[in-house]
Amino acid sequence: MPQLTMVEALNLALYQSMDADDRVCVMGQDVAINGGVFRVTKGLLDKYGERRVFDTPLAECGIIGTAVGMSVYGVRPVAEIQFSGFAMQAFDQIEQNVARLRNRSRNKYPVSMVIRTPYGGGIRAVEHHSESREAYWAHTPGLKVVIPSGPRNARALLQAAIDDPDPVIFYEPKSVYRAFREDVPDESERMEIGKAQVVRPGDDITMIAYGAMMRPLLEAVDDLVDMHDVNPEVIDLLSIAPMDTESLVESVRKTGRCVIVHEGPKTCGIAAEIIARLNEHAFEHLIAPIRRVTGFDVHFPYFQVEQHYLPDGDSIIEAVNATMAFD
Amino acid sequence: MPQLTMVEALNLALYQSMDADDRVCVMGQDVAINGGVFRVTKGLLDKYGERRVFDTPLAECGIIGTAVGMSVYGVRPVAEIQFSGFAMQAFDQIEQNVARLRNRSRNKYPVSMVIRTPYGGGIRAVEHHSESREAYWAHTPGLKVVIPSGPRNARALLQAAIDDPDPVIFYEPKSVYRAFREDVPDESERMEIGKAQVVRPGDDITMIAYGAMMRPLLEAVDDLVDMHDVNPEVIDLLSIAPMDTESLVESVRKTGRCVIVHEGPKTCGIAAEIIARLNEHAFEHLIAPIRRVTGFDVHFPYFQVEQHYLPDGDSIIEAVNATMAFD
Amino acid sequence: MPSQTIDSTPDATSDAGGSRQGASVSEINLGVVKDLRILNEDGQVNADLEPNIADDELLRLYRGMVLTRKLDVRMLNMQRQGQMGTFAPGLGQEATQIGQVYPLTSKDWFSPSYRSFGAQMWRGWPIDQLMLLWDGYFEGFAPPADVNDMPFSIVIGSHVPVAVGIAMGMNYQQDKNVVMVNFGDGALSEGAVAEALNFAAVYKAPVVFICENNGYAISTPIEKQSGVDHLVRRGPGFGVPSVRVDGNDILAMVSACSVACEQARRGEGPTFIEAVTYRMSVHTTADDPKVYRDDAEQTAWEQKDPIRRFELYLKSRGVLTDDDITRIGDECEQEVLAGRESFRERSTANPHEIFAYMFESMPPELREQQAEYFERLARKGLSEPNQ
Amino acid sequence: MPSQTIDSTPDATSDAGGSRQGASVSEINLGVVKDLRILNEDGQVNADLEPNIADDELLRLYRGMVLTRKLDVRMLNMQRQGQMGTFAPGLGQEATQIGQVYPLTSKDWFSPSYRSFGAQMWRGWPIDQLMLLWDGYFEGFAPPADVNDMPFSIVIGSHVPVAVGIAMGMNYQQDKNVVMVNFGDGALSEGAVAEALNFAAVYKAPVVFICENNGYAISTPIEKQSGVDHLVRRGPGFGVPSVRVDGNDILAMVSACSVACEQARRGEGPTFIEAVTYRMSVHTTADDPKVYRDDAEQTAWEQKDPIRRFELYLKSRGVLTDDDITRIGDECEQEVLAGRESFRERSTANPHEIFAYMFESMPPELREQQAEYFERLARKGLSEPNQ
Ligand SMILES: Cc1ncc(C[n+]2csc(CCOP(=O)(O)OP(=O)(O)O)c2C)c(N)n1
Ligand SMILES: Cc1ncc(C[n+]2csc(CCOP(=O)(O)OP(=O)(O)O)c2C)c(N)n1
Ligand SMILES: [Mg+2]
Ligand SMILES: [Mg+2]
Repeated sequence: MPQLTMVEALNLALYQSMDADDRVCVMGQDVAINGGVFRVTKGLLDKYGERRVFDTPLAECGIIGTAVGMSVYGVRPVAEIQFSGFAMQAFDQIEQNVARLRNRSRNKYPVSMVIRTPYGGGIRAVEHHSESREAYWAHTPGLKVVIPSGPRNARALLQAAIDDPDPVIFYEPKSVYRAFREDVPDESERMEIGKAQVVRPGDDITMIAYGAMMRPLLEAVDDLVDMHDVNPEVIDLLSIAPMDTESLVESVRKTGRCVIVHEGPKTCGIAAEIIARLNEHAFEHLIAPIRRVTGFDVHFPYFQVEQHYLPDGDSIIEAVNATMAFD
Repeated sequence: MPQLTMVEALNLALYQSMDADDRVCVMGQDVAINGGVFRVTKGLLDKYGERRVFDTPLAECGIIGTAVGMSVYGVRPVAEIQFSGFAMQAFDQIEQNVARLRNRSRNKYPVSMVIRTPYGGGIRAVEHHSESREAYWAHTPGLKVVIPSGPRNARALLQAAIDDPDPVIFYEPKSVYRAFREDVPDESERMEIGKAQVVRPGDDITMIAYGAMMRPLLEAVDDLVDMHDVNPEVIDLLSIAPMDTESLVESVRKTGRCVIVHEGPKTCGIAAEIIARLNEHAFEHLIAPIRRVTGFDVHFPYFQVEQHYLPDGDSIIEAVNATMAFD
Repeated sequence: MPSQTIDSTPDATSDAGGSRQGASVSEINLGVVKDLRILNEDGQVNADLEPNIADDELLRLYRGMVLTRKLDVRMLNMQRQGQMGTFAPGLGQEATQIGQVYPLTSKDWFSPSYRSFGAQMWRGWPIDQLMLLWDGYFEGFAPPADVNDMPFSIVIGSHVPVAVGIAMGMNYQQDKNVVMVNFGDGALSEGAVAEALNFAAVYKAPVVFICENNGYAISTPIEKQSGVDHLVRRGPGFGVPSVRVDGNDILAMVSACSVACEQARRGEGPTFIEAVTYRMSVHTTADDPKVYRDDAEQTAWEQKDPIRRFELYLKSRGVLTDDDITRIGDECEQEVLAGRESFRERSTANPHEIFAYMFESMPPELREQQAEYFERLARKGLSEPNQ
Repeated sequence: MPSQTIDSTPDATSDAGGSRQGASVSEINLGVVKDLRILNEDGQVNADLEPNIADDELLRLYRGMVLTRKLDVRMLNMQRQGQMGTFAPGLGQEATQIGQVYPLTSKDWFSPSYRSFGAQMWRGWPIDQLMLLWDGYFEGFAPPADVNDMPFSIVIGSHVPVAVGIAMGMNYQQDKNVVMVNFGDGALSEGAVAEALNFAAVYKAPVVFICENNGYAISTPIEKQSGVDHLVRRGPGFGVPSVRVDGNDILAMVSACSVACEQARRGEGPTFIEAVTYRMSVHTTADDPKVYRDDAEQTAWEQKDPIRRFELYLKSRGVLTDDDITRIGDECEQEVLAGRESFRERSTANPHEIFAYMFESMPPELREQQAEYFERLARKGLSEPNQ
């Protein structure tokens, strides 16, 4: 099996889905001749031509709106927003058309499209290039929101998203793009959207994260096991919406303790929703308050200090120890 | 004291703030000669003229963007978005400029402006006219979010919002606009933004809501007291961001039980954040899982069935009884 | 139209070259756009421009306009009697409405804004359904199975990029169909519409933009809406061939829209049409125009009434008699009343439906919420329909 | 310029009247826009157009352009050596940059996009600060106390409505100042920019829009960006007087921008200027142009170099000698190096600052988060600065 980076794995997913289905097209700023600013769409233009791989004008609302229209006409666009912060320019289209058209046309016009966009910090990017606002989309009825954490699940989830009959916001953790390689089988894979993955079973505490935050979390796990003799259960959420509440509840009913990690702002973030659901479905089993290790309610800082802003192994260990200490 | 509706109270607030400060101007679609589609800005054009009260083109991003620029130049715009659902058209400006400019200019250009907009259901409005997505703004660092529940606090909070040195998203519960009258003192009043109000003290359970949901909640309270012999403590949040965590925690530490009501979608809504904070600060005092009575994760329905979608006295009583029954 | 093309942007090279050699102040010619009227206000036709339309087709157009007005008056009336939700009348815009959809085939697509029930009826939306729509029932939004239309858009301008996308889909599938999309003078101020015009020009999308300039966006007159005297100037700014049309002249509307559709089918891309008309009635039933405009203006426009004007023409052409006018009026009235009957029969709300059609299959978290909601309904004695 | 005005939209009444009487196909003239060049590529001046600028002012302009290039080269160099963050060079756009800010007074405002450090220096931003900015330090964004500039915008187009709002504020306060805002050819596709043009036209806001058409938006050439041959056509579509200028000709830039500023001060409202230039370097240091354009194109544009062209003119005018060129070059180089020195001294990041300036006073929930964050820093041995 070839060892691929996440960028290579996503690129492979696009090749395989475009090969399998002529309706799949790739559109966005600089996705064609340039192959995307992160090279995720590299080579697609040469192989599939301008009809199926095309650059768009610099207008996010136009990109998403026209992608919706194409999907109405039976095309399956994979539209790229160059950085997730610029999805704000298309917020109206996403909320009013992408998320609603199936419903408001009473099922006549489902919107089967994918919005791919790199999110998050950690690559010393300029201002406005490091946001993680997945909670906006999770709070928006009618959308699916998926965030892979590694090359293999990135490939499998992107292919599943492209097949999905409903719109999928696909957040790509850009700090993971080239961070490591992983075995990715040659043949197409699909992962079910809506399912979380227990990546490490354990009894003491449930640790939940997704996307880029899986790496500091797993770092922390090693330390917790080796030096703090904690045996955590680790869950990779993968699908933010719909959320695999069942798996989370099952785990916390077992461990009674939980720490949730994400990069986006704390208030009304994904962790708040997870806490609310655990409170509803695992209340009697909770031994300690659930802790959030998240971005703060401030603007993502300029890059010289971003590493301090981002949740890291140390802050996660701190939270786990505090949670373990509680009784 | 004159008995005013919320529309009249808001109108009074605008008169008083415009009288007090020449920098205050009112802008938006149909706010001038038409006095606003709900008549909140009625008469202002006649009194203050076209310089200070003007209609804008039909472009929300333009309205909010230019309002930011005016505030940079020392004007204090009160910009109206005709219905809160259309703030999505200005999401980029709100997130990228309104919320950030003070910070990204390193305090040189604070954005002192108010975005007034009617939100919520209950008036048999057409599609896209009944959203409550206050959680989007609560999740956005750099914004204040205020939602009055009656004529008197509406007047006092709007004047406070206009005085505020930072941007305030001011959500007006349109179903309350003309629902009832209340004594509103002639002289200007200010309420501190960031403070919740205990509108009814009690010991058994903490009931939290804001805006339009205060009415079904208070209906429910009467029944609960009379027929179910529950003695609830009722908190009107008033300020969604910043949130008066302290008052909420204090109350729940006393009651040990809590029900939260809002109209917006459930997932990643305001109730989820409140639950997360209570879990962090009142965990040991919680006797029962905190219940959410909220809008569902679906699009706001067409008006023939909206009354079923909206939280009502019955559903709130149901939740309170279930919470009281738990142990 | 005299020359069967709509174009405004003169060939680039002509001036571009000039300005690039040596030091100079050369000029770039922005071109001209046509301003088309075929029937004047007294129903007199300009013979050079008169389109060649068969008599029965002319009568079909006439009937469509009359039906539109009958429904308009009836729905306003129903609303005033509390039998209808907030409603946006189209009084005075019948020629604009019917003229824009006339050239469309059943393979073509139509994406209207909310003030379009006339065009929607022409496209095949049943009257009872349009009533359901305005009275707040889900069913109202469902496009009839065989009709390639989008549900009308209430969010100003947001449907326009989507319409361009449908046209891009036609190019993608190499179909020779057309998308017709309409919006108001106010909508033209929305950034989404600007982006849509640019995309259409860049991809030569087979889309026709109809800007129904009815003078107002609620209370805001066109002068406060835009810095141009004629909205038609907007199109050439994006490289979209454009034409200004008297929107109260059905013949002008039909010929301009036909030319635009032919150009689109020939692969020549989009057209922008400013249809100049007037909103003779309220913005919606929640609006009071007296607050922002005087009756004199309205009365002046009554002279330009599109139906009256067309009647004069048809009579002078000997296609229509006063008896026909009465008969057609009655037929249309009956059709509207029949629609109202079936609307009344069909108008039973189903509160259990609010979770329907969110996704192809309902995720667990929604099922859970639905169960809770159904319990709430059950407590109100509303039992679940057997589905 | 020959006539000291920029206008493109001919008076409305002329044609509007025509089209409104009787049945007719009249034409609406979209007008013409000027395409201005004063210095040709060999530095020869068109005497009729030559602006009257004193020699020392000409030298000041020249120095500004040279300083811009020196900083450009140095920062690229620093970035390649890992001493600077991702950076967007402006190589080849020096005349566009300096020409647009030349007419501004200290009371006027400037709202640049990110590729504007040349204009920013001219406006009074210290070199070390611009380096801090690009190297990811907070301080970089703070406009100097006495400089009426907005921090540059990285979100394409989002600053343009804000700039128009500042100009509306000037009207509100009855000040006779001007706002200069720049953006790229790609930015012109953003709906926010379209809405801004419309607002400026409607409110006659004293704002000058500079569209720096450097041929590309990252890899996307202008042909794929827009359906018009010349972006200048966009302005008249919104009723904004417009002119196309050779952006590599400093004299043309200065005169066009001066006229636009005068018009704005006279209360005549906005101007849209397409400055035609070329991005001689990478989009940013993360970009590789070889992927999407060939060197030939780049080499061709070297002939149009704005600095070389201006030097030829100044020499022929006897204002500049070869020695001057060397001396000024050295002076600018020294200035840049001095800036780098102080940048190096100042470049210490303060992680405690990330909670600063969120609100005028920090709400309790943020205080709580800050305390938690400071503890985290403390665990890393980063103690709180005494503030
Ligand atoms: C994005 C958005 N903003 C505001 C509104 C509220 N609104 C409804 S109709 C209307 C005026 C529309 O005017 P125009 O585009 O000229 O169409 P007309 O009503 O005249 O047919 C406004 C502002 C809306 N529906 N959508
Ligand atoms: C709203 C938004 N979308 C996308 C981007 C990513 N991006 C940065 S620069 C750029 C191209 C800009 O081209 P242009 O406007 O011509 O300016 P230039 O870089 O050529 O000076 C893009 C797409 C962005 N910064 N903001
Ligand atoms: Mg209108
Ligand atoms: Mg460019």
